[in-house]
Amino acid sequence: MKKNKTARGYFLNTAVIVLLFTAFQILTAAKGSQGAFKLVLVPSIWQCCYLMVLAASLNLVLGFMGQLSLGHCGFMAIGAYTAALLSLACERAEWFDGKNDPRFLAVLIISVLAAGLLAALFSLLVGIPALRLKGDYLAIITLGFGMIIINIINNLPFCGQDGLALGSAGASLYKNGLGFGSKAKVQFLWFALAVTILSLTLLFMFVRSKYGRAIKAIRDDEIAASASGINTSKYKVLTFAYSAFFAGIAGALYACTNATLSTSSFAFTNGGILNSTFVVVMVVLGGMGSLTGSAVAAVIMFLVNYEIKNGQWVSLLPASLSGIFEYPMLVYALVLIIVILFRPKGIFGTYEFSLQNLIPDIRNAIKRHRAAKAEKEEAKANA
Amino acid sequence: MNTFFQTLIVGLRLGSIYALVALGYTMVYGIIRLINFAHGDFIMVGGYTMIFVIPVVLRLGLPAWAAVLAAIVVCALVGMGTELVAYRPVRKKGTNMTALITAIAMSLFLENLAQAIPAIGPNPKVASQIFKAGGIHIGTVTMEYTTIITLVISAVVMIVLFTFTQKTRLGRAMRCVSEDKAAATLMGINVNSTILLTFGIGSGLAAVAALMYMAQYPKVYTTMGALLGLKAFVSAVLGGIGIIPGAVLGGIVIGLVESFTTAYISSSMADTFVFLILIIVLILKPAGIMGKNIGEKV
Amino acid sequence: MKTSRFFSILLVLCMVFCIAAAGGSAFAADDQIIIGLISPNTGALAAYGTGIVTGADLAVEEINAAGGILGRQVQLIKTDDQSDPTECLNAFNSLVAKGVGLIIGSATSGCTSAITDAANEEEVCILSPTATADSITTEDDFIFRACYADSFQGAIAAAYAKQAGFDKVGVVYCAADVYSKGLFDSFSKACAEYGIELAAEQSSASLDVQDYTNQFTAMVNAGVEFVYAPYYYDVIGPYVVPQARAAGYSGIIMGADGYDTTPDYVVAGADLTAFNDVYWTNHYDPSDTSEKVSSFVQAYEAKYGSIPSAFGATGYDCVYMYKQAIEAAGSEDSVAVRDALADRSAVYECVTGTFSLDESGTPLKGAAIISFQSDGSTVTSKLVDVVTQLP
Amino acid sequence: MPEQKMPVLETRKLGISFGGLKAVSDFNIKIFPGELVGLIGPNGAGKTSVFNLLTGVYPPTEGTVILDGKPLNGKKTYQFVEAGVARTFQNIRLFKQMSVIENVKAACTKDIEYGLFAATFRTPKFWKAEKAVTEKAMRLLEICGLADVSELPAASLPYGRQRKLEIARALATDMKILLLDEPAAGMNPTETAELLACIQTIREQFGIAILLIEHDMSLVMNICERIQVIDYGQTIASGTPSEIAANKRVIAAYLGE
Repeated sequence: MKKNKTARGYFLNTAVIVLLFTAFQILTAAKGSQGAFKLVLVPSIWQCCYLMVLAASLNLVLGFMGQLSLGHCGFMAIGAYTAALLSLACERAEWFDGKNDPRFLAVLIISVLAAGLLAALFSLLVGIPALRLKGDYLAIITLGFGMIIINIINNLPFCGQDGLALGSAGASLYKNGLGFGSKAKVQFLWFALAVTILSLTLLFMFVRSKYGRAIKAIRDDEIAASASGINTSKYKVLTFAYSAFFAGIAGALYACTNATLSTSSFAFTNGGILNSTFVVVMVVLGGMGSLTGSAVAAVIMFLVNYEIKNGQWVSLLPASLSGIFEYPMLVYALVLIIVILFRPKGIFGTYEFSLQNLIPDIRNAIKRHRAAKAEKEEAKANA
Repeated sequence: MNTFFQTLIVGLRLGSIYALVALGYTMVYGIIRLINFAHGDFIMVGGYTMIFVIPVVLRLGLPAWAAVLAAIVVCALVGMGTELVAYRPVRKKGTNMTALITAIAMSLFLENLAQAIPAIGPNPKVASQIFKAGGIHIGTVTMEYTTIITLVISAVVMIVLFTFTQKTRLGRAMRCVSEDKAAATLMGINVNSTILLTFGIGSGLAAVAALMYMAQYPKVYTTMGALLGLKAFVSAVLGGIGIIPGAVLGGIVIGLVESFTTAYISSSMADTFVFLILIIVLILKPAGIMGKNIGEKV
Repeated sequence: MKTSRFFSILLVLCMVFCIAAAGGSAFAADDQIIIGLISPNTGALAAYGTGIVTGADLAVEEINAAGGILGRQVQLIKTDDQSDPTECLNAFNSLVAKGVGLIIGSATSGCTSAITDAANEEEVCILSPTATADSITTEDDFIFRACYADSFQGAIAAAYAKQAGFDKVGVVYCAADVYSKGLFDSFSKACAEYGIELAAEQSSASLDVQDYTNQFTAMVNAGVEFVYAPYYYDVIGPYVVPQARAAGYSGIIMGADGYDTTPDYVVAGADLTAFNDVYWTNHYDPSDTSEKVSSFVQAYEAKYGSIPSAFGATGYDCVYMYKQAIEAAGSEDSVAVRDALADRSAVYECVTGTFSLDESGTPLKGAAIISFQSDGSTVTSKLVDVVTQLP
Repeated sequence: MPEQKMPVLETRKLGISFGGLKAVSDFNIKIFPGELVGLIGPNGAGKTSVFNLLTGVYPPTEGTVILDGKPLNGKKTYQFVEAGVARTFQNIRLFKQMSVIENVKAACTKDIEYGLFAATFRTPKFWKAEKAVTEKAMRLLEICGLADVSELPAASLPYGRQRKLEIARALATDMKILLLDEPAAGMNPTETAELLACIQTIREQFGIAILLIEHDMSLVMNICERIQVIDYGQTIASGTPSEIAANKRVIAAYLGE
C-alpha cells in the first residue's frame, strides 16, 4: 500500500509538471512578443529560477546538515564564470553559430554541467579541511573562501574585468555566449524551467535517501551520528559538494540571464540580492529543512526586491512608509529579525509542500481550525 | 632593508587595529559563544558618533580624542540594546545557528539603518585629525605615534581585560557564564545581566577601536565594519577565540601577513593570503594559535 | 500552526499583489514626455546616483518651467540599480515594459554594459551620464553618452606626463574595480604609444583597502616621479595622497574624474600640503566662469545647497541632450531620437563643454586638467589646462 | 567454558588522561560472545570515560581496544561501529527532529549499499535497499515495542521509550557487542521492568554480548553474569555478582571509608 502511495506521488508530480510545462509553452507561444510578458514576467522567472536553485542548494547544507556556510555565492560565482567562459570559448572556436544552432544547445548543456562540476570540485578543496571544524569556524572559513574566490577571479587575466569585456563592443554574453536577450529568454524559458525542476528534484532525491537521513542525523547530534556508524566527515564533504554543484548550476543560470558578469555582484560587501548572507535569509525565511520552503522564499524575496524598486504600489503608500522602501536592504534585515524572533522555523518549518498531501493537509488544517474555534466558543460559553 | 621596515610598520599599523577590534569579538565570543557579526558595525556606530561629536569637543577646547567618551557611551548602549532586543530573545528559544543568523541580520540592519539616516547617508565622511602627526624616525622610515599609541592601547586593554576576567568578581562571573549558564544561575550569578555587561564592555571597546582606526584611516562609511570586522574576527580565531592575549597576537599576525603579501607577493591578492593563513592554521591547530582543544562532553 | 497559516495567507496575498502590480502598464499622462532614469540610488555607489538624480531633476524642473519639450511637460521615472548589473537590467526591462523609450543611465560602466545589448534589441535609447568604458558605445547602436571614454581620459594623463617630460612613470590602481582597471589599461596603452616606460605597477585588492603605503614605497624604490592613481575621491582624500607623502613619495600624483569633490574628503587639521602636485582630468571645471557653468552651479546650489559634482553636471547635461535630440527629431519616438543623436553635425552646448558626438556616440570634447592647490589647511582646485585633442 | 573462546571485546592497559588527571588507567576487560557484563562504580569513577574509549569517542592515551582479535587503535568512532561496537548514551542522544523510524534507519546507513547515482536517479537497487532497510527498522522497533509510534518525531516520545529507541538504534548497526550507558537511569519500576524484558529479548534473539553501566544495583545483580567495579579510573574488583556483593573494597568504595 505504501509503495502504491509513493508511485502515485511520482505519477502525480510528473503529471502536474508536464501539464504546467505545456501550459507555459502555450503561453509563451501566445504572448511571447508582448512587452510585459517578455520584459517583466520572463526575466523574472529566469531570476527566480536561479535564486530557487541557489536557496534550495544552500538549504541542504544549512537546514538539513546544520552547518552554516556563508560563502555559497562563491560557488555560484565559480559556476557563472565557468559557464560564461566556456560558452565564449566555444563561440570563439566556432563550435556553434548563434542561439538557433542545435549545436548551441549542446554547448549550453555542457557549460551548465561544467559549471556545477567545477563548483563541486572547489567545494571539495574548501570542504575537506573546513568541515573538520565546528559550526562557527566553518561559517568564517566559507565566508573567507567566498572572498578568496572573488579576489582570484578578479586577478585572473582571462576572466577578471577584461575577459568578459563590457558592453556591446566587448565579448557580450548575449551575442557571443550563453547569455539570453529578452527574445531568447522567452525562447529558452523551457530550459530554465527544466534545469530548475531537475535540480530541485535531484536535491529532493538526495534528501529522501540514506544521504538525507545521515546528514539530518549529523545535524541533530553529530556524536550520536558517528556512534551510529555514520562516517560524518565523508557525508559532510559529500553533501557540501552536492550542494555546491547546484550552486554552480544556479551560477550558470545566472550567467544565462546576463550580458556581462561582474565579480562585485557576488561579493560579501555587495548590497544586492546575491550577497551570500541573503541566500541565508531566503533559507531561514522559507524554513531550514524545507526545500519547497526555500524555493517559495526565493520567489518571495525576488518579488519583494523587484517590487520595491520597480513596482507601482510602493508609490501608493503614504510617504512615511514608502520612505522605508527606498532602502530595500533595511526591509530585508528587519524581515529576517522578525522571522527569527517570532517564527524561527521560517514559513514552512520542515514541512514540504506536496501535491499529493495537499488536499489531506488542507482538510486537516480546516479540521484543526474548526476544532480550535469550537473550543474557543465553548470556553466563551462556559465563561 | 628600508622596504622591509616600512612593510613591518604598515603591518603593525594594520595589526594593531585588528588586535583592538578582535579583543571585542573575543570578549563576547568567550562568554556567549556567539560570533557577534554586528561588532564591526558597532565600530561604524562609534565612528559616526565621533564624526558628529569631534566638532563639539573641539569647540569646547578639548582634544579631539575626548570624543571617544561619547562614542563609548553610544556604542555600549547600542551593543546592550542589540543584546536586549535581538540576541536575548533568540538565545532563549533558538539554537546556535539561529543566534548566528540573528547576528548577521543585526549587522545588515545597522549598516542599512545608518544609510537611511539623513545625517549619515550613503556618502562617506572624513574625520578631522585626531592625534598630532609625527613619529619616530628609523632611517628613512617613520613609525608614527598613532601606531605606537594603538599598540600600547591594545596591550593595556588586553592586560586590563585579562586581569578583569581572572581576578575580579564580575570577571569570574563572566567566566562562569561562559562555562555553564545553568550552573552559573545556580551559583547565584545573574546570567542575563552578566551577558549584558559583557556586551557593554565589548561594544565600548569597539568605540576605542573606532578612535584608533580613525586616527590612522580617517574615513567613515556605513559598510566600513564589514571587512574590518571580518578580518578582526579572523584574527581572533587565529589567535584562539575566547582567549584575550590570542586576539592581540592574531591581530598582529594578520596585519603583518597582509602587509608583507602586499609588498612582496602581490598587492591585489592580500585578502586571499589572509584567509589562506587562517585555513592553514585551523587545519593544523583547530583551536587557534593559543587555543586549547576541548572536546565536547559526552 | 496558526501563525503558519497566517504567513501562508500573507504569502499568497503578497504574490497576487505583486503579479497584479507587475502587469500594470504606463501610468503617465498621455501628453507628457517620459524619460527613464536608472542610477545607483542605494548601495555602495549611492553617491553617484544622488548626483545624477539631483542634476537631472534640476534640468527637468528648468525645462518644464520654460514650457517643456515640444510644448509638452517632461516626466522622469527614476529607478534604482544598486550598482548591480542584474538589478540594472530589471530596472531597464520594467521601464521598457512601461513604454519608456528614452533612458538615462547608468552611472557605472559595469551596470550600463548589462543593458546595452538589451537596449539595441528593444530599440530603446540609452544615454549614459558617466559610463566611461570604451566598449560601451559602438557605431549604429542605440547607446550614447555624455562623457568621454576611458581611452581618452587615460591617454590625456599619459600625454600630460609626456608633455611634462617624464619618461618613467608608475601606476597604482584597484584590480577589483572596473573604472580603475579600465583607466589603468588605457593609460598603460597610451604610455607604450608615447614611449613612456611603466617602471612600477601596483594594485589594491578592493576599494575597501585602507593602506597604500607599501604601494607607494614601491614607487619610491622604482624611482618614479609621476604616478597615475585612478581612484575615487573617498580613497584619494583620506588615504592615497597623505599615505603616499608619508611613505616618502614627493612626485606628481595624477588621477581622473573620480578625484572630483576630493577637497570635501580631506582630513581637517592635518598637513594638507600633501595635495600639492596632485593633478586630475575632469568633465568640467565647477569654477569655470562661463555663463553656462556658473548659472548651472548657482541654480544647483540654490536648490540643493552644495556644489554639483561631475555626476550632477553630466546628469543635467543628459536631460538637455535628450531635449535637443527630441526637438530635432520632432517626436520622442526612440528610433527618431536615436537618429537625431547619431547626427554628427549636432552640437550640444552643455555644462561639461560644447561638443558633438563621434561615430560611436561618445562626445568629442576636451578634458579639463585640474590641479589641487593647498596652503596647508585647505585644498582648492585650479584649472591648469583644457585638452581637446591628443598629441 | 567461555574462557577458551576468543573474547569479542578485549582491552589491554587502556587509559586516558585529561591534562594531568588520569580518568582511566590500566583498564583490562575481556567480554565473551553472549555474555552480559556489568560495569559499576561510584559517581565520577570513570565509567562513561571507559565507554568513550571503547567507542573511539576519546582516543586513548595508552593501551589498546581489541575487537574480535583486531586492534582498533587510531580508528574513528564510526569505524568502531563498523567493526561491531554500538552504544547508547547516559544522557539520551537521539536525532530529535527525525521520526522514530528514521532514527533507526539512519543507523543502518553504513550497511546500505547504493551510491549517489542510485539515490538521485532512483534505480531499482535503491528501492530494493530502501525496502529492506524499512523492514529491518520496523522489526527492530517491534522488538523494542515502538512500532506504534514509528512516524512520530523522536523528541515527542516519553522518556522511557526514548531510551528504548536508543537501544533500537544501536541494534540497527548489527553490532557484536552492545554498550548500554545507564539504560535504567530515571525510569520508574514499571519502565525498568519493561527494559529488562527488552534486554532479555535482545540477548535471546541476537546472541550478542552486552556491557552495561548501571547505578541500579538490584538490576545489575539480577541480570549480569559478571561485574567489574572501577573507582578513580582503576579496576578494584571483578567477578560474579555474589563475589562483588561480598567484596570489601567495593563496599568501601560505595559507602566511603
